[in-house]
Amino acid sequence: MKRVNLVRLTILTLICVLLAGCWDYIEIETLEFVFGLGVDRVTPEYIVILEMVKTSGGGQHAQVEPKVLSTSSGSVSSGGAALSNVAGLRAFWPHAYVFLMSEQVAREGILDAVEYIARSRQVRGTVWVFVTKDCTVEEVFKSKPPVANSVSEHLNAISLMQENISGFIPLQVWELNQDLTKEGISPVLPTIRLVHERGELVPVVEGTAVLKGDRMVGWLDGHESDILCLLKGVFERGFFVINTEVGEHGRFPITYEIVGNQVDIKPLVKDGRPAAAIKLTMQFGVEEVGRAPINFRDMQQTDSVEAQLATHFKDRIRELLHKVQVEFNADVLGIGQLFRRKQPEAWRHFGSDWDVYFPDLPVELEVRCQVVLTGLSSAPLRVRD
Amino acid sequence: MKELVPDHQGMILVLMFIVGNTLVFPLGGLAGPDIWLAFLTATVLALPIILAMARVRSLMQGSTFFVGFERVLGKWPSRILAFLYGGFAWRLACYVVSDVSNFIQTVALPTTPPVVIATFLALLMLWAAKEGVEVLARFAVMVGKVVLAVLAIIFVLLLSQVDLGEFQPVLYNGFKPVLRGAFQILDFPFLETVVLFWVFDCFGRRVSPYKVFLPGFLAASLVLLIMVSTSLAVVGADRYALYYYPVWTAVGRINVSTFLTRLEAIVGVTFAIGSFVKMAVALLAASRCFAYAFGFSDYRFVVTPLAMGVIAGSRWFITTVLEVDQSAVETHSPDEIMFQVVIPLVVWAFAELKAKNGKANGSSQAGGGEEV
Amino acid sequence: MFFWKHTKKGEPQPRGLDDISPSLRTNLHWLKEDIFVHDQTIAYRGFKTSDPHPRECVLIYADNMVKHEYLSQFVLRPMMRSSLPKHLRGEELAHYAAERILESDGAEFITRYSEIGDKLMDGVGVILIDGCPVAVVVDAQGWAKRAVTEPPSESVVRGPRQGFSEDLGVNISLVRLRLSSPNFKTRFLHVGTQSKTRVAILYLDNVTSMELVEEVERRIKAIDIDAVLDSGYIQELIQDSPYSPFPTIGQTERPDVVAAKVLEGRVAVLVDGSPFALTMPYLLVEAFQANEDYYNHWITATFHRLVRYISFFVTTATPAIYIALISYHPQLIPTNLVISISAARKNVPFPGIVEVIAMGLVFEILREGGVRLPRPIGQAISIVGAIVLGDAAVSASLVSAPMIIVVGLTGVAGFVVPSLNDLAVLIRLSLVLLAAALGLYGFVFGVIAFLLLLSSMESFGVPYLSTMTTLVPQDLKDTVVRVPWWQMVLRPRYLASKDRQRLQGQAGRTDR
Amino acid sequence: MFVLVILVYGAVAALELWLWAERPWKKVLIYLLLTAAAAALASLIVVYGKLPVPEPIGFLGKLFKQWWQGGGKQ
Repeated sequence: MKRVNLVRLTILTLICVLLAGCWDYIEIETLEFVFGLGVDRVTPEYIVILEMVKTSGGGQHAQVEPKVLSTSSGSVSSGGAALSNVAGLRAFWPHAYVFLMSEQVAREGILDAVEYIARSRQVRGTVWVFVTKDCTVEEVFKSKPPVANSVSEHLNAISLMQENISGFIPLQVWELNQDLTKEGISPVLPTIRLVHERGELVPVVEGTAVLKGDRMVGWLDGHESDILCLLKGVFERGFFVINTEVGEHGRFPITYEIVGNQVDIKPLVKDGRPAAAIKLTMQFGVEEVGRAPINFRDMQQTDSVEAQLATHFKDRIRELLHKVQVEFNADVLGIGQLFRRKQPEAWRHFGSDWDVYFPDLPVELEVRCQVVLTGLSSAPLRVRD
Repeated sequence: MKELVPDHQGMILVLMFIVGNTLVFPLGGLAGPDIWLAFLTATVLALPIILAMARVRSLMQGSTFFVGFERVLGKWPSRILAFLYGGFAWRLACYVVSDVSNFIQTVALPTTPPVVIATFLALLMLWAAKEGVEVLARFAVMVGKVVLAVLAIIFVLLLSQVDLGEFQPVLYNGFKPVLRGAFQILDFPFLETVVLFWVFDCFGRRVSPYKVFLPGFLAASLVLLIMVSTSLAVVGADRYALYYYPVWTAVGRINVSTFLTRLEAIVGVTFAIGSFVKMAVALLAASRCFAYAFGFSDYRFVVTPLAMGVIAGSRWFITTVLEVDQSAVETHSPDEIMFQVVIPLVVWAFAELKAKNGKANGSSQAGGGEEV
Repeated sequence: MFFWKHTKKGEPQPRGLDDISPSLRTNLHWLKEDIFVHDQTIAYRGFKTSDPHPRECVLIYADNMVKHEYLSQFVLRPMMRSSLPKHLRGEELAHYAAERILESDGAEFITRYSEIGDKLMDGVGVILIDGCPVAVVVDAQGWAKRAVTEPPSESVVRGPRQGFSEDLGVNISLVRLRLSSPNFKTRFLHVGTQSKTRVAILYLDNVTSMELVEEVERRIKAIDIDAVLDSGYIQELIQDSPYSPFPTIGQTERPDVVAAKVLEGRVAVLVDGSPFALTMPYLLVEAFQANEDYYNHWITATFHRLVRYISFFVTTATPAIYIALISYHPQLIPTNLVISISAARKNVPFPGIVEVIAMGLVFEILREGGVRLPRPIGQAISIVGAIVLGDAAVSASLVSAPMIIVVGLTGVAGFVVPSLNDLAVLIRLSLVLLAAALGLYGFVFGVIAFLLLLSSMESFGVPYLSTMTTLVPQDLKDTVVRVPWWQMVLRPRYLASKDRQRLQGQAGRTDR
Repeated sequence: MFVLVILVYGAVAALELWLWAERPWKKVLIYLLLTAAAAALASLIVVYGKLPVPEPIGFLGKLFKQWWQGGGKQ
């Protein structure tokens, strides 16, 4: 028996030696790592833009230099292959950070552009997806982020920081996949703008593109996106500067920071029609009061601030709801999805006509705000007269 | 030669056999969000057959498998049955090998011919089958600990991505899809356990078959339920059945502070190792059955030709990943029902009858069971 | 036993084939002309007992194997000063001499030439008395011995510093010192047709299973070889799975380790002339256990064990995983790392697999070069190898810097589990080749193969992976973890010891 | 390719038979038969690519499927 084992091991090793170096063997240095991928146009021909990195040096002196290449082609993947030819190295997708689409692509329907990313073995599901606003993908990739080596890394860093900088909701391909597939929810994509910063164009992520089906129907700006974040229960630590009335001293701009928010959306059936109840509880920290003579040890003042905050957010939520319900008719909060989950019987009834019901879906709104932190001091700086 | 497997090792062997190559497939995809119900249903439905198998083995206690089997069914019926099950087990080995080779081709090595991978696997399982069930059980325990640990880690890491809402609404389309999903799961992998029936040579005690089959099966069912539900809750109920390998896809999303990412390979590796246990067991069963059908008690000499046949067979039954999906998820072929449900129950009935007769005759002709 | 017979073909033999003749002259003739022909180290010291009835005697011994003062003081002097009574005949002479005259502490009687041959090489004096067909053997061993020193291959920080030397008697005494129980038994065997090496089997009568002892004895007895110069011979001749590179018999230079193994119900084999004791059965877990584990705090010991397991994995798997990742799955490497590896490899002319094998070979050459050299030169070699070669190779773009890290890590981790270090090289190489063929999946196939090999192995009837393939808590107590001593109530189950109780209850532990 | 497959199978069989300690003719016969079957299958697959899989009790399957799907649609 044992001799047979040895023979078998030898055969195994022999076969592997004979087969070594075949088929899928690649050398890592012959790969061109694609960091970012973008589609500027889908019809009549795809315009595919890749941001690749050129590595050089080696050892302690490794250097990374972004290169942006673009081509027009019949599809995203063939564009990528064509660009391998231009680059002289094999385009290697799995390290891509971001996927960008221009507004035009988004308006015409993102499916054509996204399909490859969703299917591909190569591109990972964790790629961030963006829509560019007022600029093309190529311009974004060619802009100069101040710190990061490449635009893609810059965008990746921003997306990871989302909960600290607010103003957008980052989205990865797999989430987009799900949102596109599910009933009763409209996907939203973060948008990229270019801003001037000391003579250089710098990409920033701010605002949201609202999709219905796979077509874009409108924009939300940064502030609206903040509110959307709150409603979607995405945790973020946004700063809000709100003119607050302090007793009889008049109104002062006070800066609040959200330190916690819980949202509870309940689908309801009222008088045979769908409705929704949104209950939002937020905790705030007071960051900066400026000249406002406010003392948070004074319960009355605190209560008044909390009430004003609640009203403020209620108004802004109403505005947002109006925009998405009436202007876009896009269920960005996934209320339909919630209906399907919590009230399957009702959904069986309304589901097919959700588009009809959604624009004038009555929403009960309850907002509770609490001030829980005021920095290290309860009262403002006092200046001696 | 008697090959005796300790109970706990046998249990792990059963567990690994069921979990091993099932892990990555969209099991019970037809049930949609009610997958957990489908799993529970399938477990309940499979239990009688598992119990029947254990019962038959328990009745045969004291003799090696084929001797006991012959005593129950008679010489020629048991040989014919062994031949048929040999074919069934061999086909199962082919299926598992092509599952693995197609998986590897799809996720990692697109241009490597799957037959090369099949050859590697065939060589390894040939060796494993020749070593026998004792060694395989030890191997299964070694590997099982690793596989279960990996699954536990993956489970914990996936928890943050789980959306429990994916399981709602419960029974939106009624109980029919649940039943369909349950039948999928029964067919693959639960009732494939019948192959294991032919593998154990003998057991230590009369209760051993129960101690091996029952906890092994229940643990496997639990592990699969957890893994499958988790991956469904991560990738989404609507998309779950559309992926070839939902667990793989789900694990690709793990991202713990940008450090613990890109863990899919772990799933792939676990899958390959786990599947190996299954294919080796299937080959072992096939060899034992064929050797017995030809009238030999030592099975080792038929292992090599059968393993070489598996290399070819893996390209015969299933050639591309599309068919893997079909076979794993959709087909309810009648021969599977025959082999997995009907025959085991019939054998059980015969065994019970024989046991009763044996008891009745036992007083008059002591130990005359051999002749009857 | 009968080796002299072969050399003595055709010689006329006046008496029984092998029996010592009463005639001193005949005896000397056969000894000088046949058994020890041309052997000039054998000394024949003829003398006579004193009057009134002087008898011719000869003291035979092997030069330098005996203590000469001892022989002259306690053997020759009393013999020459005393007289043998006249009425004594034949065997009585020898008995009288042993009982009344000789002052040495051991005296044996032998009646065969071949025994003289065997005994003399053990360093004894043999006295032949004229007219007596029995030879008296007196103990006078006195060859050069090495002192009991700390074993170089297994040094410890905490623990006894005694190591075995080359002398069997001393070695057994070192073990016996630690197990002063009458149950501690020693069986002696002689192995080797030429070398006649003494081999001792050590076990505890009331613990070790007798089948095991019998099996060991049977296997050693079955050995038919000309000489045994080290326990390594025995090890290779009696071990299970001889084609597998994994050891199935343990070896140690430390008496405390032998004592511990014997206490667990194992059998130890000591071989004369070798400072390495063999212990059997030997399981894979033992490679990861060190004697210090049992002397240190159990938590630290457990941690060190964990480190050993990890190191073994690192040393065998790292290059294979590295090759698999850079050549097949760059998508699995974190982005920053993949960029820097790619940059580092930009100007390297060789593919990764060549790099790994070449650097692995260089490392092995440096190691092999250093092992047998005197320590200062060995250090110089490692410095040249590590710093000069490594650094220069990277600067010259012959190899990439990550590769140096991989090879260095592999090498260092290998030293953590010394007993498996040699075979780790083999495992590493085969895994690297497989990884180069099929990436991570090739690596996995290799791992499966090695696990199968391990699963199929046995050592003296005990499965090689015993404690690793069990789910019984009792058997897991001394595997990856080392539970505190007060918890190790029972001896390992797989050894089927007679008496499994090792600790009486929880005695000895003051529990609050 | 066809020839190569046959050769490889033959070579493996020869090697294995050479390793056997004893060769009872019955075992050798069955061994060779099974190897021949495997080689035939392999070479057929090599030659034809996609080989139909026989379904001895396929009609039962069709029956079952009809029944099952009929049930499912209601």
